[in-house]
Amino acid sequence: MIFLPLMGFVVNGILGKWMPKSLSGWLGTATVLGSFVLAVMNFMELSGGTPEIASINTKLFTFLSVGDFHVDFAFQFDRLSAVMTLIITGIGTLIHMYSIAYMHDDDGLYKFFAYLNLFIFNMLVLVLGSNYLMLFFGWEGVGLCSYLLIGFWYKNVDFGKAARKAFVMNRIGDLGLLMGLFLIYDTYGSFEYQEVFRQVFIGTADSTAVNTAIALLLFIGAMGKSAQIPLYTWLPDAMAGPTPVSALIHAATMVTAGIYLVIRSEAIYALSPFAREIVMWIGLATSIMAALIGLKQNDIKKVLAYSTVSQLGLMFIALGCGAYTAALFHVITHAFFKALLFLGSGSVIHGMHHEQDIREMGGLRKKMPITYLTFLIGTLAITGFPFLSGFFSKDEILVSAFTHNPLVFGLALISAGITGFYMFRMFFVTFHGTYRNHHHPFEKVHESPLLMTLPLLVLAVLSVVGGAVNLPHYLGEGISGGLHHLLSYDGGGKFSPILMYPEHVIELSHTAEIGLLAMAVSVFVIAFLYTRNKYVVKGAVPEADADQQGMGKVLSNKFYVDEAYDVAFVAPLEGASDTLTHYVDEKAIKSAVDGVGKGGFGLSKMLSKIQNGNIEYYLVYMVIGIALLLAFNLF
Amino acid sequence: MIALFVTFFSAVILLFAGLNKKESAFSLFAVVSLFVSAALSFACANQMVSFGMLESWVPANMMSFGKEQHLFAALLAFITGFVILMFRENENLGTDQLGLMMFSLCGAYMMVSYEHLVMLFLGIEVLSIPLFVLAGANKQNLASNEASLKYFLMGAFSTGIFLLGTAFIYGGTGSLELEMMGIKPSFMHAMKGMPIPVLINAGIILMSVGLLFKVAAAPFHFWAPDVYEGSPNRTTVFMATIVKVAAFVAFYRLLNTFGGIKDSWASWLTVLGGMTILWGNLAALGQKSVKRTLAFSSIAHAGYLVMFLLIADGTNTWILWFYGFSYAIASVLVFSIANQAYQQTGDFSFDAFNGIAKKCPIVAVVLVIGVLSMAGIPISAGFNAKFYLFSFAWQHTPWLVGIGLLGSAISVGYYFKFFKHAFLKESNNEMQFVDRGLLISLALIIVALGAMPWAILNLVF
Amino acid sequence: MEVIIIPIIASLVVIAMGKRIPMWLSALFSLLPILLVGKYFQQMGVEGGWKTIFDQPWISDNIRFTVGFDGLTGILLILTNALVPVIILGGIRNDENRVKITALTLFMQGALNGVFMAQDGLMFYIFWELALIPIYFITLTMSGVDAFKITLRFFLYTFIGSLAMLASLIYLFLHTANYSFAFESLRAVELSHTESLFVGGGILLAFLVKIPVLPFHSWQADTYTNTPAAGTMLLSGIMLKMGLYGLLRWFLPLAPESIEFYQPWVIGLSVAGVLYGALIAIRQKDMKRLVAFSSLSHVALIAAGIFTLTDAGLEGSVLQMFVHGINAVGLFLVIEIIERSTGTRILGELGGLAKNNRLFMVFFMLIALGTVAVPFTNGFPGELLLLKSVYTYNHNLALMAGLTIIFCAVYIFRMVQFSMFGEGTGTVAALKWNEILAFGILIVGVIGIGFMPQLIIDIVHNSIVQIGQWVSEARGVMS
Amino acid sequence: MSLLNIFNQVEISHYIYLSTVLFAIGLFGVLFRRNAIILLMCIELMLNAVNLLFTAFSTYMGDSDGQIFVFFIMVVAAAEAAVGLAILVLVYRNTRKTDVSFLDQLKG
Repeated sequence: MIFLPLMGFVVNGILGKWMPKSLSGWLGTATVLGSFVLAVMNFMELSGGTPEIASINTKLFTFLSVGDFHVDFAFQFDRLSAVMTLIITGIGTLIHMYSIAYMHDDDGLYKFFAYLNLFIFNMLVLVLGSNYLMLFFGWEGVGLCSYLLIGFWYKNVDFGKAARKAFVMNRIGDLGLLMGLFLIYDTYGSFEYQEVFRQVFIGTADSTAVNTAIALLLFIGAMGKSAQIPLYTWLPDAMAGPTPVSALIHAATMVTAGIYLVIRSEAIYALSPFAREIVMWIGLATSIMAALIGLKQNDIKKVLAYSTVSQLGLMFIALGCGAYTAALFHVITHAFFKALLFLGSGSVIHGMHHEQDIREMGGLRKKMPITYLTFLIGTLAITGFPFLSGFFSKDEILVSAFTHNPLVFGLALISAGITGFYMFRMFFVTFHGTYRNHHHPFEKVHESPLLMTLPLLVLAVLSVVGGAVNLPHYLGEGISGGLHHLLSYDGGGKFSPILMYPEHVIELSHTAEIGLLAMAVSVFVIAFLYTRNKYVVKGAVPEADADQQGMGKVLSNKFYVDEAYDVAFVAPLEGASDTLTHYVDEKAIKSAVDGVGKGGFGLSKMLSKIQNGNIEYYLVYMVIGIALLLAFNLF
Repeated sequence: MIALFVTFFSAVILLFAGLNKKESAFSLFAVVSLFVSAALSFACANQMVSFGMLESWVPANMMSFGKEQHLFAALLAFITGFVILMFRENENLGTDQLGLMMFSLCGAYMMVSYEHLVMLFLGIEVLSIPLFVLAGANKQNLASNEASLKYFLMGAFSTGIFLLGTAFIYGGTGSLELEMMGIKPSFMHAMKGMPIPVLINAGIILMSVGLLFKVAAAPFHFWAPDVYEGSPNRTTVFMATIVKVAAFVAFYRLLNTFGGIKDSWASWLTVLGGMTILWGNLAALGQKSVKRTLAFSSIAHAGYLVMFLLIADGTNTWILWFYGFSYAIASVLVFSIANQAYQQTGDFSFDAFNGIAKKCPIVAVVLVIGVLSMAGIPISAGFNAKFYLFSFAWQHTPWLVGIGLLGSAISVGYYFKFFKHAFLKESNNEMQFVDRGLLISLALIIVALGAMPWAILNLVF
Repeated sequence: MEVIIIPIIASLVVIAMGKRIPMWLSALFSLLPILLVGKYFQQMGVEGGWKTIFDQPWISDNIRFTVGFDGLTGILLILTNALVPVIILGGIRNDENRVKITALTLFMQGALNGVFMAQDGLMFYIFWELALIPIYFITLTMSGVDAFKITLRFFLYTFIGSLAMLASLIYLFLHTANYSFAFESLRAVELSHTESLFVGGGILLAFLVKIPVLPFHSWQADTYTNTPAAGTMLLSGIMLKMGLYGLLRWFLPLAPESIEFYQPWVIGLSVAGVLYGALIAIRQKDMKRLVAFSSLSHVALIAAGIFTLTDAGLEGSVLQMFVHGINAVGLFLVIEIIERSTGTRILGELGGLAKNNRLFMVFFMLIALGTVAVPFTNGFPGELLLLKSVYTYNHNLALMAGLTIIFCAVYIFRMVQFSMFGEGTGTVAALKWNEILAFGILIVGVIGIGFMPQLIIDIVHNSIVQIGQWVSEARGVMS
Repeated sequence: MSLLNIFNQVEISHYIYLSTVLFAIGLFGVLFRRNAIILLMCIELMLNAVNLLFTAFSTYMGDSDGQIFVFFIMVVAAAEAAVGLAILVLVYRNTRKTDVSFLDQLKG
């Protein structure tokens, strides 16, 4: 299951050069599809099998074993990993398929698929690893793949810059994660999930402070991967990569690794409310901030990127509130519709021949109906149109937030509302109104081939019905809460539950439920009407970044965070580097060393002055010598 | 004794047979006779042959001919032979010079085997007086004259100092024979409270000054650089090797007799040793001329050997022998390369070496071996010599050993100038070296002494 | 024994054949020893301590030519005899110095094998010095502006360190029961605390200079920059390991009483060096300088790991020695090839090299990833262990040292970016068979160790455990 | 007491002092004079001082070695003087000077 993609990577990487493009493309797809099928089968075995088994563990070999430090190269396939695996491979398959068409005219196609496969492989290692180190493997691996894929068009210097930014920011997170891992090992003496959680459960750690520290360090890692404040700026830049990459890595899968990590470490987070609060508030801040920025972006992919960040923020809110199911639920649905949206935008860009500015578009619905339709569904889903997948998952998050703290609920609701605004803004500006691109005639715009639209359709369907995996309980006990049951499986007697502390199903009075729903829906409606009025009826066009005013300017410049970082970190770093190079290393240390040598030569000059060639002096020196000798020894 | 005999008579023959004649034939004769005397005394040392009758001529309290003496005689003769061999093509001066050089070698023999201060005095003078002449052998060359005069004046002066010391010793101990001399002071030292008479102390100091002058140890080394620079190359090498070794043997024999009152002279000798090491190495750093550099390096080596004086107890003389041998071989090697380079380029700055590596790599490699040996870097005779010396001296004079290590670190600074010029610098003038075979064989000796010293030491000691 | 002799003879053969020697033949010479190493492994195995292979009196009856073998030695022998062929295959330009450098490299190989196998203190010192000579002359072939000054600084610096070590060894030698330099008898010497401070300090100095640890590093960058590629590779790939090997093999067992005193200093300096090197590397223009400082930072981490005295640190250090050898040689090989075909190695003047030579690009990328310590490349496990060990010693230091994984990413990818990517006119000539072979050997190391680090750990485990025992015993005696 | 007694009871120490003083005179002569010939003479004076000392000791101790030594010193001194004067002549031919302080070509 895991090594199929790796195989794909190797084959594509080595032989790809001599393979026909389509072949390498299909090969890449096939491998992922294969692992998807395998995943499904395993999943069946897991839950359908009798008796139900908690997890399938397989140990390949001992990776490192030094003294008391022992790490296995082992995998664990339990329900949580299963869900993630299904998302990854499933959506991965679709996106692979999509890319075959999307990338067909790029001569680096085989490389592209090699990287994609490598990414899937690392992602699988991440979610299937049976210990934290395996997770770290995948963690870094996916970071690397995103580096490679963002910088895929290596001729472009800016893309390279974006790629390095992404990798470095991830690395910052990784450092935190690594420290967290060390702390875990010091405290609990193992990396194996089951062992660690058992220890946590019986309370090996003397104080909750340790757990808080671990939790926070892990969360730093999560920040890096899942693009939370302050490490989120790489994600929008990462849109430099090919669109399928954006869909796969930066929407559907990789960015959710942070969520996975937190859910996985639930046992630890459960013990430290403080850490959870932090998680929640950061999630909240990120969500709102990103949503605001999204309002003023004109690059279709940038908008989606910020919406991703904002959605991730929502998920972290859920985690912070301890609603792990809700978070995972939203991960799933978000994977569906965000992938859909990205691929849709990809299709648009494809149709527009790599034009990404929405102000250059408009009225595309006539030209590309399928894209239009699917995109609409995606938009509706993400904005929480009732009874689409997004509706349920987001609603659940809101509910959990509400039970946790009404204030949080309010803010979350706002950010959810803003989602509506920017999404519809983009949607209308792109597909309605009149075509505004001048140096690229309207006739040229064309619908994408079947190979691209097919995944769109599939994903559209999924984002419609995706809510089914965890229907809220008020729709009837029987069908509801599938995911919830899945996660709160107690491990069948053996000690391997996924959630150490099974979360209580949130029981609100129906009135409250309805109230919340009403609020959510009303927000959605307002957003819809406002934007429709502005961009369709009035046919307004968003301003270019240059002529933004006031708040808009700030927003379109992303709160100047990048600039701030440059001033705060990059510049000092380079300054330090230069200082060390020129002053410390050259001036201080080296000249100190050379000074010794120079001193030697100076003395030498002095001595040769004494040796002035005049015999009389020599005799005098000799006699002085003799005199001193006698003086010291006789008197 | 046999060495003295053979050398002396062949010297006489040379002196009269080849007066003012071209030397090529005679130099070969000299070399042969020297190697013969080396071989013979080596044979004597290992009781393969013996010339008891010959040696019985000399009263036993004047000179002694033990194994040690024979070995040193062999060493001196061997090195001198090489000196004459390597420099036979040199400035074409009359054969009488060969004679003089061999006469002064006779003086060296006497210095290594004296039992009586008269013999030591005679040895020193027989060694020195011909050298005064040899130093000035380039009659027209002003530098040579100056060297000769300086050497003469200062040498005579130091002889005076030495003699005063001898007189004091004579007065203080009542004897001029080595084994007699030592008794009284050590006896006095043995019973506490009885101070060593001023005469003896002063005598030791003054005699030591005389010898320190000969070995060119600071602060009595001032003559060395100037005289080395001014003298003809052959004489310089002779002075740098033979004189030093002989003087050190004499010195250690003298101090050894006063071993009973070691603490009265060890302290200041240590100070002088350290001073010499630092002075020699530091002064060498800034030199432009190869000859002066080597002169100062020889001063530094004198400083290292002072360590030996401090640890000499009559049983570990082989260290001195080994050190002297490796040092002498290396200096002859480097000097003869420098000499040939000088013959062809005409200047004695390091630039003479420019681009040797390109023109004749073999010579460059040989040069590397020689210089590394002088710097004391393994695998070479020089390293082993230093290693023996330092490791033996460690317990007695750790600080001096420390200075020695520091000194050999400094020495790299000037020894590697050779490499700079030989490997980095370019030069367009033609160069070819004669006697490559000899050079290579010397280098091989050095490496052999470095790789398997114990085999060779077993052979001799 | 043969491992030491064969390369030296080979170097003489090379000199004798002169220009006529084909490169494949010299490469073949350099490949011979590794077969012998394999034989040792198969004969000796890695259990049961440091076994003597060959032993005979040398400088004196008690100063012997003693050659030993165990896991630690074995690993370094593999490293040396695998990298030297790489260097000969890829690292030597075909100019008038080729023969000279090849011969010196082979000589070096012999000397290095001697260093790693020596079981006798003086023999160790002699080969230690001997290994200095060829690299010095390799550097001298580069008649740069102030080549002499740089080489002299390099030589003097290391030579002074070695002399300090020699003094310490002699001191121990004089206190042995039977006046012997044999490792065991040197180890048996019981030192008082102050004595051990001096002796240990002397030995330590030599190794710290060689490694080099801040602030003894000022010979490094210049020497790397002004040496022909072969020299740079020898220096960074193998010679630095001499110092680390010395720490493990000679310093820890011989002067364990002094560790207590030096531990905080060395770890502090090393961690400082980790950051220092990384920070400086970030802004270097000259690729060689960049890699020089990066290797300063990496090696400092290894030194820190050794001095934590934890299992993770000690064994991780050996692993990382091996790995760093591969990566450093790889990077310098890359730089050399770039310089060969474009004539420059200044980042500003390069760019877009990836366009026309994908294969080279792949090699470069893999080695770069190894250096950045991405999982499934060789850099990762070692760095993990070392950071872990530093972490167990002190959390904050570990955090500081950990910053290197960020900085390393910054400067390595910066180098990749500005040399390979972007719009550039330069082109890298198609790789020749020998270069491909060289890279092949390296890549096997990069990936193989990335997946199976345990192989190396298993080999060195016993040796390290023993060293650890000695150390802990000595410290137990003290406290 | 009268001068005569003093002559009668001259002790060895007086000889030591006398010759040391003589030696010192010679030594300072060497230090302070520049003419090479005078330097030579001063050195001779030093040697003679030593001779005096030797004879004094040997008579004092009734041991002949000292006096034999004196003869050797005389011989050697003569030889030295001969060589020295020859060198001096040589130098004088080339430089027209006998003043040692002008000989400073070789230095550094």
